[in-house]
Amino acid sequence: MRLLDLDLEVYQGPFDLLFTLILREEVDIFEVPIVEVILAYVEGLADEGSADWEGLTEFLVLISSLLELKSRVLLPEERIGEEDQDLEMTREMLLARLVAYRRFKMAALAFAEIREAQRGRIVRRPCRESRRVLTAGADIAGTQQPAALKVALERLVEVHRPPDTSHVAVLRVGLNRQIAAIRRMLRSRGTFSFEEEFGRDEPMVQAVSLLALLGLMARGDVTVIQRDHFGDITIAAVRARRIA
Amino acid sequence: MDDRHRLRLEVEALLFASGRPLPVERLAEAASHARPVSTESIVECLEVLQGEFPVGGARGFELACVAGGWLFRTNAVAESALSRLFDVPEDPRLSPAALETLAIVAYLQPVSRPEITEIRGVNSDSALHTLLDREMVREMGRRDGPGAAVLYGTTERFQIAFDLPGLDQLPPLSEFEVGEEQREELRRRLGVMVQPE
Amino acid sequence: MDDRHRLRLEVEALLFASGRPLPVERLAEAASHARPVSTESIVECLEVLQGEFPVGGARGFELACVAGGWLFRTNAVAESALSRLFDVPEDPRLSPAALETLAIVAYLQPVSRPEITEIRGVNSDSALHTLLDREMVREMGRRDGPGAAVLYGTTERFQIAFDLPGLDQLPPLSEFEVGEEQREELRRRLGVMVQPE
Repeated sequence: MRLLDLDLEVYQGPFDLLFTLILREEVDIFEVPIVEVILAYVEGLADEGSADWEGLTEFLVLISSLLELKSRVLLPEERIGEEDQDLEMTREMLLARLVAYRRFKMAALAFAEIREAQRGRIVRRPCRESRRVLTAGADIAGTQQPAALKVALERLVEVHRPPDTSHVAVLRVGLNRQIAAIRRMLRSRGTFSFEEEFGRDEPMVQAVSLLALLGLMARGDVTVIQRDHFGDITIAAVRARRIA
Repeated sequence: MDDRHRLRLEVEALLFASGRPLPVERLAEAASHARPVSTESIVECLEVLQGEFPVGGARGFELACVAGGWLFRTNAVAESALSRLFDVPEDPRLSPAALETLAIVAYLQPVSRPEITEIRGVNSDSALHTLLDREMVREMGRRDGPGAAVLYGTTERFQIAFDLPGLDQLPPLSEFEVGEEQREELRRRLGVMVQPE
Repeated sequence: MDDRHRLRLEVEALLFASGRPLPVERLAEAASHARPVSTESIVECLEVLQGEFPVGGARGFELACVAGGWLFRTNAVAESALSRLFDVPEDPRLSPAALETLAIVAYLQPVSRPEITEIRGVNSDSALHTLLDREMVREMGRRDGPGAAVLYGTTERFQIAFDLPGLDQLPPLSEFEVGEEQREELRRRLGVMVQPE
């Protein structure tokens, strides 16, 4: 796998990054180093210091579509016709989002050009402030609904009642952490079952563990066996590989 | 375009954009972006422009020398048309922001600008400005103590527009009767810091 | 001064003083202080003025049609001189993130914050904040229904800054569409099934 310079600062988001990787760098989806994309993104988030939940959601959607595409290749070949259709859908969805984003990126570049050409043109400020001419008191009598005031204030009271979050547990999970955990287990045991290790964890922990696993597979650090669809996955370290 | 035409163009643009009297030196300084421009050549430009846009002439604006500088201003003849442009008739509608702000002032008065901002969670200066401008809200003095925030309340014009015989006739809020005590409770619920008294 | 000259003078003064694009109807309305002025006679005046101050002409300012109205603005040729007059740049450049967000708002308005995020794949709060701050984008009300997302659209200032006579004059979005060839290439590279091996 060739090393890509993933300076996320340069890109305006995951679609921008992916578009560039695929088209300009001419990388097949198979070669996109997903772990590195995720790590760069997570590091970027850590630098920002605040959680960007909306962006994170979009990023997860993108990464999961990527992973679905990749995993079809990486997991044992037992495909049937129906799955080919799913794959086609995932591919079309990803393509549609890339194309939709790209359109606005190009429009933004055109906007930048127009703006640059307009820079020298100055519109002066108005010569004087506008003056509001009030309507005669008799003409405004009863033009407004008192109930509108009540509704406006009640909405503010509503907004200011903080939601009850006591039932929400704080979940601490990170990609790096799960990668390290998987590596630790492989070092100590050589092989383990996904179900036994992560089966009782929160769904989010399971998801991140799976991301970590797929990332390690993409690197060729682990190998997996899955006997049945949706069945347990057995994970084993690839030993002969670490040459460099 | 030759240099002289270009300089004339620039002086015209500078005078147009500035909106304030520009001394000859300032014009020369700004025009010296490629090579030094003398005040004499600026004066020459101004003379040409003065011939074209003389004070009290036949154009919509005129070049005048005021406060030690040069300035384009509108021709006094156009005053009637201009006052029709700048006198804006009152728009009977209230924006959602203005309505929210007005509701806060109506139910919680006297209330300060920071309190309104705190309750709405966004800066409310422009909404408050509109309401003051439309005489729906007025200043009611200042809170005691350091900082001395201006306090706002509603006007008679507000009561006329909303057809309210008195402030105690505001529609009751579902959970609150709007008495003095409830008003305090409401302020507390809305997150307004209660001032130590 | 005959009526026609006087009208021309007034239109010139109105355009000069306004600082905002004036629609023909607004000009007619302001000029109708003594007797009714038709939009036709305004258009006639504008044509004369346009001949005198054409866009990109030899004068310091030009008459342009933007944001559905008419407006005097400085000639782009005078930029160097103007930037020496104003120490602070009037309009700092917009970041790529802000431009992307602006493009989405311009073409899809009214559009909500989550919709923008969905297209860009990243949170756009800070870009949107910049655009609101610079008055390129404004709130346009809320979507109906639960959640009631705030909707955003572009402003008059946006149209002035981007030299648009109206929103229907935006370059067609189809111009920026990914080409058929690129699309095929993308499809091929996304197509894991066709592994060369």
